[in-house]
Amino acid sequence: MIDFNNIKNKFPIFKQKIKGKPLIYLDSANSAQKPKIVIDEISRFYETEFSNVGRSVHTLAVKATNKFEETRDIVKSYINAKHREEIIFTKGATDAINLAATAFGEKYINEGDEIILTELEHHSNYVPWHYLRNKRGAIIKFASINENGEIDVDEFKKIITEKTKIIAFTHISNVTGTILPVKKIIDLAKSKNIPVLIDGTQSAQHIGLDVQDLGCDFYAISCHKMYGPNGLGILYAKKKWADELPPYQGGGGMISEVKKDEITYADSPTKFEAGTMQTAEVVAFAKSIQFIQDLGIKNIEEHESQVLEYGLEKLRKNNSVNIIGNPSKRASIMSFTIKGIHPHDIATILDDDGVAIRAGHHCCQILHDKLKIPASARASIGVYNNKDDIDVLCESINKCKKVFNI
Amino acid sequence: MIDFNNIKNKFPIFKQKIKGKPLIYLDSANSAQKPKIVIDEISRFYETEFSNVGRSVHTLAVKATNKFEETRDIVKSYINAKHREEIIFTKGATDAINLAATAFGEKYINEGDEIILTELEHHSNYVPWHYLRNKRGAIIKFASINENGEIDVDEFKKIITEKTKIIAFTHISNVTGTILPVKKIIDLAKSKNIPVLIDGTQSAQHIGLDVQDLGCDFYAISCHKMYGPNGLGILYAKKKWADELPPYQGGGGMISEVKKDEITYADSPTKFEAGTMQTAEVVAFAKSIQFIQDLGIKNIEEHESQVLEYGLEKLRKNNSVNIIGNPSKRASIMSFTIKGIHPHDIATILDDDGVAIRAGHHCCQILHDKLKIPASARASIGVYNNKDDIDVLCESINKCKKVFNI
Amino acid sequence: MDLKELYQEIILDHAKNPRNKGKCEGFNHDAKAHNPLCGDKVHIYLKLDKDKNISGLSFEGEGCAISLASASILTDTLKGRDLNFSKKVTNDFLDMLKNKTKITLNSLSEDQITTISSLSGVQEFPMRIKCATMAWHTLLSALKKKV
Amino acid sequence: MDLKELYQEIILDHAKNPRNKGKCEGFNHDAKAHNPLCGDKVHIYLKLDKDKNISGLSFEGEGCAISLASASILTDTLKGRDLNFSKKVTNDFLDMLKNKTKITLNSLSEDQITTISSLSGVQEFPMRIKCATMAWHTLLSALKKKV
Ligand SMILES: Cc1ncc(COP(=O)(O)O)c(C=O)c1O
Ligand SMILES: Cc1ncc(COP(=O)(O)O)c(C=O)c1O
Repeated sequence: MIDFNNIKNKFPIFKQKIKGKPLIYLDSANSAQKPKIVIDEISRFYETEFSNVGRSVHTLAVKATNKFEETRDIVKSYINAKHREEIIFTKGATDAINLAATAFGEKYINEGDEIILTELEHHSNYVPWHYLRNKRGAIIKFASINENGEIDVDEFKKIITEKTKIIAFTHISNVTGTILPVKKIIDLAKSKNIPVLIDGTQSAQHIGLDVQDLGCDFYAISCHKMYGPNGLGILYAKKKWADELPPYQGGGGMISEVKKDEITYADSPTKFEAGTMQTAEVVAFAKSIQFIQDLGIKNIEEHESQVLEYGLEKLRKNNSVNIIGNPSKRASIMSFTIKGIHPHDIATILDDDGVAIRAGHHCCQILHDKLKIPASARASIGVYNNKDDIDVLCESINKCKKVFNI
Repeated sequence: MIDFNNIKNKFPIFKQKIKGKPLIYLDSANSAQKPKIVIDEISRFYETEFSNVGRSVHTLAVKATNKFEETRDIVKSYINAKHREEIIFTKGATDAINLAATAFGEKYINEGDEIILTELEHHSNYVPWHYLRNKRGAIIKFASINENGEIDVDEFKKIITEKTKIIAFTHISNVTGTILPVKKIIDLAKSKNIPVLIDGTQSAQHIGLDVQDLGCDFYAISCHKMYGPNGLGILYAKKKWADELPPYQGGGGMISEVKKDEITYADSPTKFEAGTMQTAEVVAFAKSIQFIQDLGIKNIEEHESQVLEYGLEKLRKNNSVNIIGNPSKRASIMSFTIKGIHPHDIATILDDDGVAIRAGHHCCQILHDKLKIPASARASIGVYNNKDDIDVLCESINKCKKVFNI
Repeated sequence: MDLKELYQEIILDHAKNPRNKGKCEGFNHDAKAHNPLCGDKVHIYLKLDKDKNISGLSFEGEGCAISLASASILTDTLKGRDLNFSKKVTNDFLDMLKNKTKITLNSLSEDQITTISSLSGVQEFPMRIKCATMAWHTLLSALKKKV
Repeated sequence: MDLKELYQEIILDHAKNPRNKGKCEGFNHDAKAHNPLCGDKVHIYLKLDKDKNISGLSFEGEGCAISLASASILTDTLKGRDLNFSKKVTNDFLDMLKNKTKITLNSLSEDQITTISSLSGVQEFPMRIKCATMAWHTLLSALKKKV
């Protein structure tokens, strides 16, 4: 069995003291901390192998290009994609969804066509579709949550029509932690020949992934939440789409032939990777996957579930705390409010005890509107958290009440 | 006086041996190597201050956000922009130009409108405009080069019409090294009220910049060519445009209010910075600017000019070598061909001597077509190069001839 | 920096029992603002008399203790004061948070100075400065914006 | 790895004096390819007889020494040979560069084996493998593509 108690040692950030106290980092859903092997790989690469990739033929360029493309293969295996051309490196999950929505929309979305999202979506999986609504006259429909913060596959059945051109939804909610019934929704969509984009930003670091088994058409990943470098994301696009979609950004590297009057484009993934890429970040991301694989994603899932359950139980016992959502399947995220104390104030008071959480609407205004709250406090669990962290969190929550005389 | 001979010591990569020989890196126009202070800053930041920026209120988030925004101020001063809102962080120069072209095009380019580029443009400053040609029915006109590889301001006069909506061109050619008469072209454009985008990818690391003095509307910069981290670029957009242009990518952070039927956006620069940013890269980029400022951009310019002149002189003496372009104002770049030896073969043979150059069309197919050559070899000079490097280059060029029995 | 400096009794009192909530009668200026990051909102209403006196001043809004207290203290301090004086207090307040200066206006009572200055604790919490300043910036906008 | 292994006499000879350049008479299959990174281009023409014999085989193209030599050697080796045999040689050639295997086909002359194998030096120059394989991939496309 893996010893999760020593994992903080692998992350240099935990040597920090915050206001004299140990850092209790419960903001991983925002961005995860980086293990030493990832940080060191960035330095090692810049110090010994750096060069631009795919362009020059000198030794450094060969090394860098090979390392870069190796990561693509590693990602391909990790998410069990069928083809390496299906793995597109992007600036982040936001960039990945913008790419997919823009390229797909340009070719397949016309006036009156319908796009289905959910009330749980992060703005990154709404605003790019909103652009299509504005530019192409599409219609957006939102699958509704139930009182537990879950979305039943029936909600999709209700709103799918002949005009539905794509369904895009989050694998795991970044507010309620709800794990959506992804497979059922995809099966439904497939039965009607509707492509599906999954926002996997909150899932890839918590649960095992198999895009072939899921059968999705697009899957967006945020590498910085997988203990990887910032400024990096991945779009998985099924080969059919990688082949068919027009390019997104234009620039160096993504072309086939350029004339004064006409331009032809390269094949995927090159077609979608315009300009100089985040070479060091891509290379170092291989170490993030190695880090996850060394622990074992199953072990991570189990460990995080235990911490989550422990946390939910403790919070439930606290009468002033209202936990947002009560989904039967939940991962790694606990958002809550405390009567009489604004989430912003909670976050500031917790920080005084070294506890880092996030307060706000977490880029999910539609959900917060639906819940009739302007904001919430969110504690999100990463691989380095343990039950002791939860104890500190809960003590600190009690302190909030003291500060506010509640 | 700065001693440029010791500068290689500041770059860990030069500890490398390539095929047993010292690395002679002459591929900086492709991507520059990184000084230790930049690499170390990335590690330091990830190890002690990392967090997502602009979203949470805990201590790490405050530190990270402050550092991130400090870099914006540093960039603002460095290029002498008037407002910090004019500095937008992007994935690279390609992303910067795509942002500007797409947002500008959406609002201001209609059927029949004309866009002026030059025959020197990198694909990154052509493909995004080509998209507007395809999508919005715009017309692209190319200002022509003369036999020296220069572009006279008169070339622009010839093709500007009432329908010209924007002029976009490179500050320094990445093939001929030509420094364009930027100020004259901008003055001409201004006299006709036409906005100007400058692709500054090859200039920001070689010559001093003052965007207010230039008077340009947009200026694109590639941080990885300024000895900074990969995966980072900058778009300078004059306040008028930063205010007026619609957003580009949609996602977290760039919104003001999100409802099910309508979305309003934040102000610049936030409006243009969707999703999680390259925090560590932005933070570390402050050190790149510091590195450049410690040397002094004037000194860099002078040093590189000396190395360039020395190199041009030596190459000119070699009868088999044909240097591309003979502009009266040139910076840091020497592209050439050797009769009877393809550039690709030159690059491979040079690499055997540790000399890293680039072979190909350098993302400038239009220029190579015009010159009736399929490809060229390019040696580009960075701050770490010196005359000894040029000597090795020239010896190695002679070796090419030996290998090919020429 | 101590939390107690941030959440002083005065501030908690204003946050829990905000003064001058709602729309003041006969308001002829207003402005609203909102912080997309945390969801804080404020809407300032004011009645500016012909003699440049702010005879009515109130607010609506939701947000954290700091932002509510700040709006409440603002209305309490400036209601009934004249325009120029109010602008001066506002600028001094913003200056206090930005440059850590002290508020010392003669024509404010000692009590009022203590009350406004209670928000100076925010200086040490940079991410919270916006919470404290939003109402005051909104007041300046409202003064420019006739209904 | 020595440069001399890469730029062997045989290769330089084929690069400088490429065999079978131009369009072969009566070609009934062709295909072209191009490498956007370096600008290399190749266009293969071939005449496939009814009895599955490649009676004509030629190429047009521009590019580095490796790509020209490779196209020249290809046409020289396979002209006049039958379809299946040509496919087999092609696959063995691609295998040689990918998996560092040796070419040992009985029905090639020792000379021909030496010639083809001269391109095995490319194995050690990963960025150049595409240069060496492009013509051969294009041959496979041409075989599928009737004029
Ligand atoms: C569910 C969800 N989708 C999308 C995103 C956007 O990801 P990124 O910031 O990496 O672009 C996030 C994270 O902020 C998220 O939680
Ligand atoms: C002139 C020019 N413009 C644009 C670019 C693209 O810059 P980036 O690769 O950083 O996106 C480059 C570099 O490749 C260039 O040389």
